[in-house]
Amino acid sequence: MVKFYIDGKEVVANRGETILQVARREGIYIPTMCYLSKVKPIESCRLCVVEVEGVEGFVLSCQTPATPDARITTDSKELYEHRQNIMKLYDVNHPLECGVCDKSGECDLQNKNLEFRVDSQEFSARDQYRPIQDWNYLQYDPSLCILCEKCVHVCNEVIGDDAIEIEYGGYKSRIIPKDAETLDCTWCGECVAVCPVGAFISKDFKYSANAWELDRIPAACAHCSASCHLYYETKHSSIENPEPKIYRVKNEFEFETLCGAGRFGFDFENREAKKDEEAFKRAIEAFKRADTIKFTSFITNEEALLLQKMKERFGYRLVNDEARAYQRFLENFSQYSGKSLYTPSLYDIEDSDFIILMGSFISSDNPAVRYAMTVSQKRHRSEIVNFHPVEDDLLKPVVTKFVKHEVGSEEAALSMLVDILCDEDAKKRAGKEWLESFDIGYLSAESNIGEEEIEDILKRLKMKKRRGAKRFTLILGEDLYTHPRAENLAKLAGLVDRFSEFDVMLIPPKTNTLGVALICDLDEEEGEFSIGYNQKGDFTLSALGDGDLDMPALNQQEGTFTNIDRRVVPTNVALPYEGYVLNDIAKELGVSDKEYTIEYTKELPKEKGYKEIEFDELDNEFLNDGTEKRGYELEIKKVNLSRKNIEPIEELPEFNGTVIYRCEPVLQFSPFTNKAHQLRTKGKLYASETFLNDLGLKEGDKVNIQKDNITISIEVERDGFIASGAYLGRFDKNIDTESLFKDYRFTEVKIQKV
Amino acid sequence: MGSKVYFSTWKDEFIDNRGKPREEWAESNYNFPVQYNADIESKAFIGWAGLALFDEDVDVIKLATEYAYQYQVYSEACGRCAPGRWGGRILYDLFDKIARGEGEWGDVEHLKEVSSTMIETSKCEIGKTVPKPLLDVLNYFEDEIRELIEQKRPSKYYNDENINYISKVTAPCMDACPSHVDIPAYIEGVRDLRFDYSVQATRKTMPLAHTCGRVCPHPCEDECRRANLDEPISIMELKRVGADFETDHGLFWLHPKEPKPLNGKKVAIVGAGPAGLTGAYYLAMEGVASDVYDELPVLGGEVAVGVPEFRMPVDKYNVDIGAVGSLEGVNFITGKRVTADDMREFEKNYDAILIATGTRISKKIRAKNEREEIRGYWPAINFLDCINLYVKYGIPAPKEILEKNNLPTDKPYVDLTGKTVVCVGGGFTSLDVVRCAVRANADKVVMLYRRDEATIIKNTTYEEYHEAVEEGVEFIFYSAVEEIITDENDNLKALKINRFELVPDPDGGRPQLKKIEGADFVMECDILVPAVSQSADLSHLPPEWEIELTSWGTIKTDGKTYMSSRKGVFAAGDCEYGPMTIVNAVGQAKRAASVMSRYVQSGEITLTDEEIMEDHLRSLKVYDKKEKIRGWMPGLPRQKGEILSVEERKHSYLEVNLGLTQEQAVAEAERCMRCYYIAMVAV
Amino acid sequence: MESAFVIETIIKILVVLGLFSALAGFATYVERKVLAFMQRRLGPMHVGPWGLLQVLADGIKLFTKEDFIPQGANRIIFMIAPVITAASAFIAMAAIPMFPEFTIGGYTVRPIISDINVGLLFVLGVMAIGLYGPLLAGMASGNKWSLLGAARTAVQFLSYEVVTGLSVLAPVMIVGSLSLIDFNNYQAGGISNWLVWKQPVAFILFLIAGFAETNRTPFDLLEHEAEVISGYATEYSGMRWGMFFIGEYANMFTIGFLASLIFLGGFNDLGFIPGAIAILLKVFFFIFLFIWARASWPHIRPDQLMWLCWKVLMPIAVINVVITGIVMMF
Amino acid sequence: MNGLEQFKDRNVSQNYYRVKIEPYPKTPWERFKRVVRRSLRLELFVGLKITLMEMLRFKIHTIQYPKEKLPISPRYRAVHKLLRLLESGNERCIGCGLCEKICISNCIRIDTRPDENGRKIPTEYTINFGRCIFCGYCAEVCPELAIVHGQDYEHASEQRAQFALKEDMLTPLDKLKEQKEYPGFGAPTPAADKLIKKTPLAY
Repeated sequence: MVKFYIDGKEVVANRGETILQVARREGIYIPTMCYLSKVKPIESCRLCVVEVEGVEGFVLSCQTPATPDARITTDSKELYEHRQNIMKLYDVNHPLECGVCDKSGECDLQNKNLEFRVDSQEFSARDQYRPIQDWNYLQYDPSLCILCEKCVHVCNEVIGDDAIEIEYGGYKSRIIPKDAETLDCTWCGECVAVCPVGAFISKDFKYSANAWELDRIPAACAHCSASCHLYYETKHSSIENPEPKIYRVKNEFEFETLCGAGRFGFDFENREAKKDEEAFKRAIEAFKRADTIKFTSFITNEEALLLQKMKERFGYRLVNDEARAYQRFLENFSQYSGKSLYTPSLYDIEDSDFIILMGSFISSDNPAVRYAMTVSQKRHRSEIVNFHPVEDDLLKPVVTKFVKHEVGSEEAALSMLVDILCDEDAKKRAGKEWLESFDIGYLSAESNIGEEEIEDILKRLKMKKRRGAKRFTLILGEDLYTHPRAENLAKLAGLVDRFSEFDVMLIPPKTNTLGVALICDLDEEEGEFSIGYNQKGDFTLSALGDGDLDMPALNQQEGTFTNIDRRVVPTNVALPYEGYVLNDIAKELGVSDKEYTIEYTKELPKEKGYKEIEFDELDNEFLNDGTEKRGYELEIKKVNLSRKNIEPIEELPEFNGTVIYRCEPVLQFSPFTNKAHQLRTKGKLYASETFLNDLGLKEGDKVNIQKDNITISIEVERDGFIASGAYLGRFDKNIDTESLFKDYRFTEVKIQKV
Repeated sequence: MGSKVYFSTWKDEFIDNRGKPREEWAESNYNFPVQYNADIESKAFIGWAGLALFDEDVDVIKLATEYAYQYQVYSEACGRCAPGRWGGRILYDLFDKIARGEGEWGDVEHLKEVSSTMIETSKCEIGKTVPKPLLDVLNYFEDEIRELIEQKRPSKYYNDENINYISKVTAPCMDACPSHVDIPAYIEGVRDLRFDYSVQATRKTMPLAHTCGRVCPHPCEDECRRANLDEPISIMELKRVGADFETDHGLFWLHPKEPKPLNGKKVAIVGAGPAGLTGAYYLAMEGVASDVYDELPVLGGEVAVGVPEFRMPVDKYNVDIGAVGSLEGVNFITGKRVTADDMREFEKNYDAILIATGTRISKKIRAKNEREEIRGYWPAINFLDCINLYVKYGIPAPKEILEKNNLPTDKPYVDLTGKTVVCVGGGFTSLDVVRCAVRANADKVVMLYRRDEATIIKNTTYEEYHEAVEEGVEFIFYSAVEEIITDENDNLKALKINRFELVPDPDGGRPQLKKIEGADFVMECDILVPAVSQSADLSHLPPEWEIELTSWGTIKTDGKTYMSSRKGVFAAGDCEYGPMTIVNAVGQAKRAASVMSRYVQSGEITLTDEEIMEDHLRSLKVYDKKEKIRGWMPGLPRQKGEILSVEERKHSYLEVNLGLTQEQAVAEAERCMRCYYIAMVAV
Repeated sequence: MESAFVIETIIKILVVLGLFSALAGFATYVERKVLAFMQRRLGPMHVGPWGLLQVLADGIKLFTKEDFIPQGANRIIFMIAPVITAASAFIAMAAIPMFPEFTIGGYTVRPIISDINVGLLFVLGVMAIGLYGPLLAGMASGNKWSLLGAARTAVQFLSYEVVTGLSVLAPVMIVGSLSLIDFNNYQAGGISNWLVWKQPVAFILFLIAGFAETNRTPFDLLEHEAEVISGYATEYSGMRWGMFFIGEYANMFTIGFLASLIFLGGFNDLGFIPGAIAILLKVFFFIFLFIWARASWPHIRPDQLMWLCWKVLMPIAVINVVITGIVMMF
Repeated sequence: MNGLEQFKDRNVSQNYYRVKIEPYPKTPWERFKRVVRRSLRLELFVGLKITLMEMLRFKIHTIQYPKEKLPISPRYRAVHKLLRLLESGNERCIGCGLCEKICISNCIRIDTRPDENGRKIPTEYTINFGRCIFCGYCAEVCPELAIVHGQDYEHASEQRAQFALKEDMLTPLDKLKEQKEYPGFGAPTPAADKLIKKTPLAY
């Protein structure tokens, strides 16, 4: 804690906090062009210089930590003049195309020129030809670029793609794809978000609207369980068509990071929906007939509560396989960890010094976790160990140790981790049987995890601890929940959480899996007549617009999600919806007496940690210093520990032949992302180079994937981001991948070239 | 010292000899490169602190234009701050406009305005200092400028292509570093969390990034401008950060650039130590293949076998060696001792030879009864070889040596249990010896040093000396062995030791050591390790080559091209200079490789302008201890990395220095002021 | 003889009816033009050359316009009222000798429909009947503005009837006849014989009263828009309204003829000007005077109107008669 | 006067003078005096004389609209025109949306998209003339001098929608030659070149 003074005001800085950070927190204004709070100070703009008493010259406030009792002046005549001169230099040869520039109206350069009253440019430099670069979803215009480097830093420090860099050349400097002809990255579009001028823009949005025309609707991203905060920006579709349309997505880029699916996959709304009374009547009849409701986790907490209420009233079976698996995993985990929920949040991951990731293809399962890991790697040089059968090259700059294990041997891996991470108490708790079955030689041989690899992890862990590491996180993913031995895995995870320094995080696989798992009482078996909600059933309610009755998509609904941070976050209606909603059905059935679905927000089950807060009272913003004020966090309750011993480790399953994985390609999460016009693509079998070579396939070949008596005909595409294996996604609803992957995310298939 | 100049505004001096005849010119206090090369005289010198003219007939405006242009060229390494990027461009454009004869008075005003903003707000010193000589030109040569503007004609030598403008970018730290590592660049890489850039910047002039991130004596830190403000930057530690990134993520290898394709030329390199490796690396970068010979079974030379594991873990060094070996054309041949015959063969078969054999013979301490045969008399190099080969590579110590020194032979390693070890010396090697002795479980370890504590710290590093003290090494200062006392079996028994005191020289010279009479004492010991210095083993040089040697017994070169008296035979590293630091060896080998790469092509010995300038700047001195620092907040402490606890490190060979944590490294990097300077000579 | 008289009279009636209807229309054209010129305008220009056919267009319009009777109106009276105005205006002309006698094919025509010896009295009397038109129209319209207009009509017409009568009394005393031909003949000796020289006050009074009787500016209070909209004619449209209109203009001609005959020498030859043309000039001068006054003067308030009538004009008229009488006695 | 001060003086014409109002008569005697005064001065006839003289002078001021039309001030703000570039015939409008933003009656809407050369073009441009108050801000703010107020004030039509589209406002390509550079409000004055501050483009 350092006490000092800014403009006479006494302020206190925490350790390592810079002058600018303190000033921002205290609401004192220091102008900047290149400062971005989520990355390291960039120091290219030099606008944030301040005067310090007793120091000759100006001191850069963005990177200088405060010294005790320093007296700092943020504004003076000299400072103003120099800042003004800097702005003049920024204006040298900056094209005067504000008229068409997409950024006009929210452009930092415009704002600062106005602020420093630069209304004319008195010198110029010889100009040069700088063509606009066209990079898939993005465009880069070097002549507009002021080289603040925000994009480069965010790509390197937060995203982890490290896909762009500056081609140094003084006045000729520009942004170029790193080590490549053209940009090939995960298309998070964060460079567009952080660009203070119009140099980086979204090609789709280009020239279609101006900043000031768009209405901002704060919402939560509906694609994955990170439920990132974002704004849908809407405007009428065209002069002829007054219907509002989402033009783009923006985010609070200073504090938060969106992935490409969130940024470019925004128009997944159900456009066709009308109040079709006939269909509604049929739906009510179907509900009267049905004994099962099948649904996915692409619903809000309130809808989940409605489904639960229907179940309580009519005894429906609620079937949601993925949430059910997660629910059971969480329950078993709780019984051994003693906590009703996992504790770490994405912020904790960012602060972790040692992270072990297991059972998740994180770059497509949950990019937010990947970004958090990148931040921890870059900021704390954390050790990141990834256990997975599929090598993900995207994680290469992030992961410090990759442990490739055999498909299906997660139990072995987790057991070995328990062995090295936990103390003797844990082993005692695990029980004699388990301990007896723990034969490291056998496990190592079968899982292909070398003992020396485990030792190396231990060595790294010790090294980290010597260097004063404090936070350790074990992140577990969907592979484990769907694993045939999920129950045991959950218990082992519980042990790790309880008996080691490691905190365990269980990534919810889908948008609101955590919410559904907490709110709904899920069933295993389907009945005779089922109603599917965003899922095929005998009668289908669908937000995709292909069912028997239309439902609103998540950008047409208000409500809350329970996200990966265990936070209940609100989302709002971006686009109007004409048709019926679930609450209408519930009202018709006599289950609901509320007019709006959001009236249920305060009725979410308190025993699960929800709070009795009205929807309209939920915050949805970030404070000046980056504090997230969105909704509220679920309360973690104490759970009675189970006294049962953990079952012995079973013989590890063997997967021979061709094994494929179930995950989505980058930028896809579900049929909803695939519905968005920018992301729309055909489902393919994505395979690594080695996989293709092994099977003698080429990109573009058609293959038949066979399992039991199911055959899927599909095209093959090479995915350069994975170094081994192949995967199939579920985002293309025309391809029935469901039947291939009954439980586990890996499956043995036969692949034949057609 | 000093040179006659026509005009100078360098630093604080102002000499204006305009209108005076050449004989009456005043002398400057600074050592300007008046003579650019043996046969070329320079006309003018312009740099960060002003300009100096050596001739009346200099086109100052064109000089300034070129200087501004050179800033453009060098800022291509950057362009990362708004004032520098655009300001520099405008400086050049406007000066050029005036020099072309198209200028207006308004341009002069703009130049002044842009200069002042650059001086105050640029990111690095390069942007802050470039406007200084330009402003001098504007102020002192106003008449010339007015003439050009009014007469609308180009300046005198505007289109004269015979005048060359040769420039060089440097920094105080780069200047101090024998291998001229681009220190601000790799620190910037750390600061930007772009560790790949960091290690690439290091490898531009220093392939051994891991090694020199750990065991460099860092002369750069003594000339760090930050020291004028508070404490110097921890330059060495920061080098390691980038290098560690490479290994952590398995990004092998991050070379500074794509090596050129092999051009068919091949060079023999004798010795695979730092100098040999460096030579091979930069030759391969230039497309010259090389065979690297070493007598040891392992690569790395003295650093591999001499520097102990706890200071320089061998797996890290192997990464550096791997980086060299990864280049096409580099071929290692280990376990081959090169003889004079081989050398003769080499001359026939290769296009050039680089001798980098180092100094591997421990010198004697010049005590009475000092003989190699004494059981317990164990020269430092051999002592360290025995310990480290086992610790690092698992190669057991030769039984006969263990036996000679009365050590148990049943163990493959050196076990000093129950022994008293005395080391004579006071440099890095002696510290390594005593600390290794501690780890080899010696009962008592004593270091005898002729001078005082301050000198030992100056010769080594503060950290290392204190770590040794913490580990229990006993230091006896102002002492020397007078006589070695042995028993009947020629076993070492005890040492007779003299004590000295420092007597100030009445003439004001260096204080003299004077023996204190009667203060001698005898100390019992089992093993005596002389570690005072080493000399080169040059037995493999064919006598008929008549290679000139220095009085120190090393190969004589001109210190610039590193060619020995025999054409095509180059020498670099300790065998050229005498026992010195790794970074010195690297610097020499880098230069030698550069000269050789041209020599094998053209048969001529040349230096690049860059290299000539490097030498000139070194003699001019870049670092100015008295300079005041503007624009930086003082009082930010130098970051110190964690080290292993004494208990933990005393009994293991684990690396002692854990390095900076990421937060510390970044905080440290942020203290760097990026003191780049540009200097330019007109010839 | 009898039948010839009947035919002649019918022809005369038709000629008068037709001619004066047309003249009334033409007068509107002239009025619009003169007003326009005086106000630096052009007036109607679009229908026909210089807008000459505007009258026709207006006529067609009036004839073809919907005949509209308001719901609350007294239908019969409402329908009859305009007829009274028009009819009384034309009937009044029956006793006015328009021109000197002339001969067509040996047949001497006297351009008067009926030379009755109380011609002047007849004319004044019939014109007074014209009062019923607006009065009844206003009362029958079932509209308060109309009613107000009607009330004003009654007040104004009745009041100024007195002035008219008294002002004419003095000339009558001098001439000693009520026949307008006698008046004409009395002044046959040239301009110096014109009665206007003997009775200038009576002439002025007659003229003022004439403005009032014909509802012209500055006494156009009956239909004063700012106060009572269109007064009695508010609810009228089409030809019914047209009949009021024609009546008004016919009255203007009647007054013009009366004034010419009584005071300005009638249709006696005027120097080289034949009598017929002379009287026409005189009549047209009066028509022009009506228009001229409208272009120049503002109208007055109802109270000023009554004040003028009863407190100024009538006393003067009485005094004039008395003085005339006294002069004649001696 | 210099600067904006000159506009603060609203006394545009110097030819105004105060009319002297005589005191209103209060007593009957005064009233009588006034009648006499007025009568003697034959005020009624003065009026008649004025009208008569006007008629005789016959100085007609009527403009026979629509056959004759008065010249309109270039500052007149009638129906908008979208202009084209004189040489190429390309549309001047770049779709910057400033007119849309500044419009106080919120009646302008633009649809834009990039064209095949990557330039921003307005695909559709409408002004709702039912709402437009012809304030001229749009023309004032247009950086490209693309939208100006034309001289065409006779914009009657049968349907509101008929005069709101881009085609109606945009100079037709075949009429390009007739497009005047200074046709209305929002266009620069002919002397604008002298007022414009030059950018210091040395190169």
